[in-house]
Amino acid sequence: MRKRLYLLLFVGLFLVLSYNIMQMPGKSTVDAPAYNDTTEHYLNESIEETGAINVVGAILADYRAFDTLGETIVLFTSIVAVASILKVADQKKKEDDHE
Amino acid sequence: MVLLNVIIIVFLILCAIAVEKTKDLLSAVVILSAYTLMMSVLWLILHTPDVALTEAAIGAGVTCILFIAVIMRTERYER
Amino acid sequence: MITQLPIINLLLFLGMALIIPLFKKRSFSLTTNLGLGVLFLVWISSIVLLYHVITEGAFYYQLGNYDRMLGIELLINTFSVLFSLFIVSLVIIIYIYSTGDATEGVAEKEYGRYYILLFILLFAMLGILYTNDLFNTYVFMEILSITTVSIISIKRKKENYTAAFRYVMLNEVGSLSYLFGVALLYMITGYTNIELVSEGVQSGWSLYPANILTAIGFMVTGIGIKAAIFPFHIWLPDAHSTAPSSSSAILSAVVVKVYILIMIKILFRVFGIDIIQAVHIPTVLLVIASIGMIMGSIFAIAQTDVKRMLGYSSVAQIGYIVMGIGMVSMLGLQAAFFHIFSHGLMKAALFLSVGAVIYHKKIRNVNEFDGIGFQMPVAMFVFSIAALGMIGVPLTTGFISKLNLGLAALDAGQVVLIVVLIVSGFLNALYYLPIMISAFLKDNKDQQRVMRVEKIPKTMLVPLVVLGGLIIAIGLFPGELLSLLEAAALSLT
Amino acid sequence: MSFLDALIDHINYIGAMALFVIGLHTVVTHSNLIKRIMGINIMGTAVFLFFVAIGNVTGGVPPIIDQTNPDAVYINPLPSVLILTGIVVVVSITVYSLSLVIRIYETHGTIDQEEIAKMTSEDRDQ
Amino acid sequence: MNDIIIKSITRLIIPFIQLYGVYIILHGHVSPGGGFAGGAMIGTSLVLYTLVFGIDKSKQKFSHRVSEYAESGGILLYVSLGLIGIVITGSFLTNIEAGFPIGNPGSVLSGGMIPLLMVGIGIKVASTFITLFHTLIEEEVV
Repeated sequence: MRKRLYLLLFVGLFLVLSYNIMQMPGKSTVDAPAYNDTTEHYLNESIEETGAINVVGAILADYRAFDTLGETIVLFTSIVAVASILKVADQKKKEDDHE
Repeated sequence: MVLLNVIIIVFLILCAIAVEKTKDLLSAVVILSAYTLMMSVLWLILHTPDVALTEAAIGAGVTCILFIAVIMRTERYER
Repeated sequence: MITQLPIINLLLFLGMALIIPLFKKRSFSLTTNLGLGVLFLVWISSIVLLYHVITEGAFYYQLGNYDRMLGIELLINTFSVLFSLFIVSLVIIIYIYSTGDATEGVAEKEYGRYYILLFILLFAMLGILYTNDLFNTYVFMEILSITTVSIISIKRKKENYTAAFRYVMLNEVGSLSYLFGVALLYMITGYTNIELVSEGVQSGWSLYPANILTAIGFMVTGIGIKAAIFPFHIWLPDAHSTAPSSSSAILSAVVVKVYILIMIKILFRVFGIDIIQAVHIPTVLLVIASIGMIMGSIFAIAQTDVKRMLGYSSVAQIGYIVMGIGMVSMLGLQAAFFHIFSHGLMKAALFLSVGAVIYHKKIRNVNEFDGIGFQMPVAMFVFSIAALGMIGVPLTTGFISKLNLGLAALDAGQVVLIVVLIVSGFLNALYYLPIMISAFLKDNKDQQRVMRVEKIPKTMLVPLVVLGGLIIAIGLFPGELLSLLEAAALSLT
Repeated sequence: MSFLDALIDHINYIGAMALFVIGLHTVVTHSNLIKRIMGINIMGTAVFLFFVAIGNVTGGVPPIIDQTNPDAVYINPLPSVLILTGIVVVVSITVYSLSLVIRIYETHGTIDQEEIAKMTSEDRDQ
Repeated sequence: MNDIIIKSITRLIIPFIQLYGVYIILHGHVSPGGGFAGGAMIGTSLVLYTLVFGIDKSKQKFSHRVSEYAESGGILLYVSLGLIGIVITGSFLTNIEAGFPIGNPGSVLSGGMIPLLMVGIGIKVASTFITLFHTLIEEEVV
């Protein structure tokens, strides 16, 4: 019963969202609102400003390099976090072995 | 191209539902891997090779290995 | 040079987190002292920044010297600097306390990792406040969520794992919802910079209302989950009550507030007052806040574990802040800001004093607090001050924030909210007063009624006294802080 | 424009939305912890698909500048960058939750949310 | 796994996977790919090594200390490259303005600090994934 209710809820959510989506900018062309002067600038100037012909690489490591720094820190944090849960201290391991 | 796009989307939705319905977690991981690979194919069709490459390596490769490693250490079947 | 300070602050925290592993072999006090030094440096530079911003006005910091439409930009205004100063000062106090009592449940081998996570947590919080970019906020939010969860699970108890798991799942749902909102806004504006997005939203409101409506829904829900606003609060009591005491203080006093600050930023700087009023967000927020204030207190009354009780009390107090936001007036915003300050101080004092009791006496059950005021007078005295603040007794910060909220409600013409405020104050009294009464008035069979200062490390006592003093001092002289907060509220629009 | 045309135009967006809702359903209703993490992964890829669909341009080419062909129409590069960051973040969260699952299995003997809830309520009653 | 075929094929194939990973990392600014994809490839090649030859042998090759240095080293490389920008132009993470050579667009030696940052990311990602895999399949003793 509860599962049916959840299913109904999520189907309803999907229908509402789809109805909203139908009113959004449609087929992707160069006229779409997201394709604006920023994009043009990236595509036209990146070779002069960064010297990289792959614009994705240029944005990743130059224009928005701070995001990438944050993302390497996410990786670093995940290592520390996983180690803080899973690594076993020396003494405890020995005690476990004795038992 | 549009037809292929639609087919892949339908396939993705079916895969996602299959992941949800499968009781065997190992099969679910394999389906998830197929789902991710299909997603990277879709991204290739949508002209984003950078993302497709990364998703194929990280999403389909590393994530699934980690999932399998954990399922091997815990339970295989969902109750 | 002063304009470099924001990035230097961030890098100091990051660098501190990165060099802790190098000190593994040395004695641990070296690491903690170095960390304290870094915290004080950042504190001083935050004060310098605040002075600079007040005298010379806000400024932007463009990373990589790129224009705001191309790169990432930090915005240093009164809002971001004031709250970063608040975060750093509160964390310094909690940090000093934690050098005496990080031990509560954290294994000795894990100290290094605990402090790494703490400094990355600070890095993420400062980054969130400084940044002027929606996607950058998302990245920092993910760093923040992964660090907060791991300083809960680092205690390695059974219940910590399940609490952390529930927290991480809901957190991730929240983050992805927020990211979806960013995608929807990017779709119609083509920018991720907050100011450019805001311009795009204002001009796109007539063209693509569906996008903006859906984006508001996703973003407010996503951050609402992370900030534990009422219907999404289910993770909070477990998570905050199982964490080590100093972590609970940080989580409850600071981290939740950061999410609320993101919410304020998004509602007021991205969408603007006109749009959020057009889609009735203020009404929704007011209703949710009122229900949360009442229900959080009712849940808190039913608890016997004192830290769980404090967790539920946080849910109720977040309701106060959301109520201030929901009034969408300068007064309401100012009152919400003031309550962020006062709740931060009071909750930190409560969690730390309870932590001292747990450290010294190993009791967590409310019913065992009989006569404890005579064995631990300092801790229970600070607890009482903070609890009175929560109830809203005059001379404390809690009274001033309630007064401000009431005045803002009168100004907005919502008399019902004043009734809610008063009822919620009574409910707060219902669960805080019994603890104080049993601590100071009831007899304990085993112990005599002789008052003597408890034997806990000085590094734990001094922060408690400082917090208690601050609660009363700001309660007596709120004028300076209020004018600063008004400037912060003005800098948002 | 007929309904079908509009549907075809928005097919990627709708697919992303459907996947998001399916992932959310998995996270909310399932009690198996590993299944919930899979739900998070599905939600993540759904959001990324949405970003990719925004950046796509029909008939465009990947944004690797070809200086010999100045007339080429390139797709929008910014969404790709945002996703690259997002993918790694989701993987980190996945790994952390998986390590939590290992510990939960060791301490509770099960990875089923409902059984864990039953156990903790029994603990509290005692 | 003691199958001789798997072992010899793995020995044969791993250098090529790693070479391809390095290629992807170094060509991040001229072709699709970059630090994430290449780093993940190198990481997966090490995971393959672990799966075939066992965790003990894998740890000998890629010990805990090496991975620790690699993890911090990746971020430190990134931050120190950014600090050059602060010193020279007064802005964090500046590329061409900070005096990095722009090179000849389209060749490997171009893009100023972009390849260097990609190398940092690649080291970080590869070491992260192999460390996480090791930690997940076996509890490590500190």
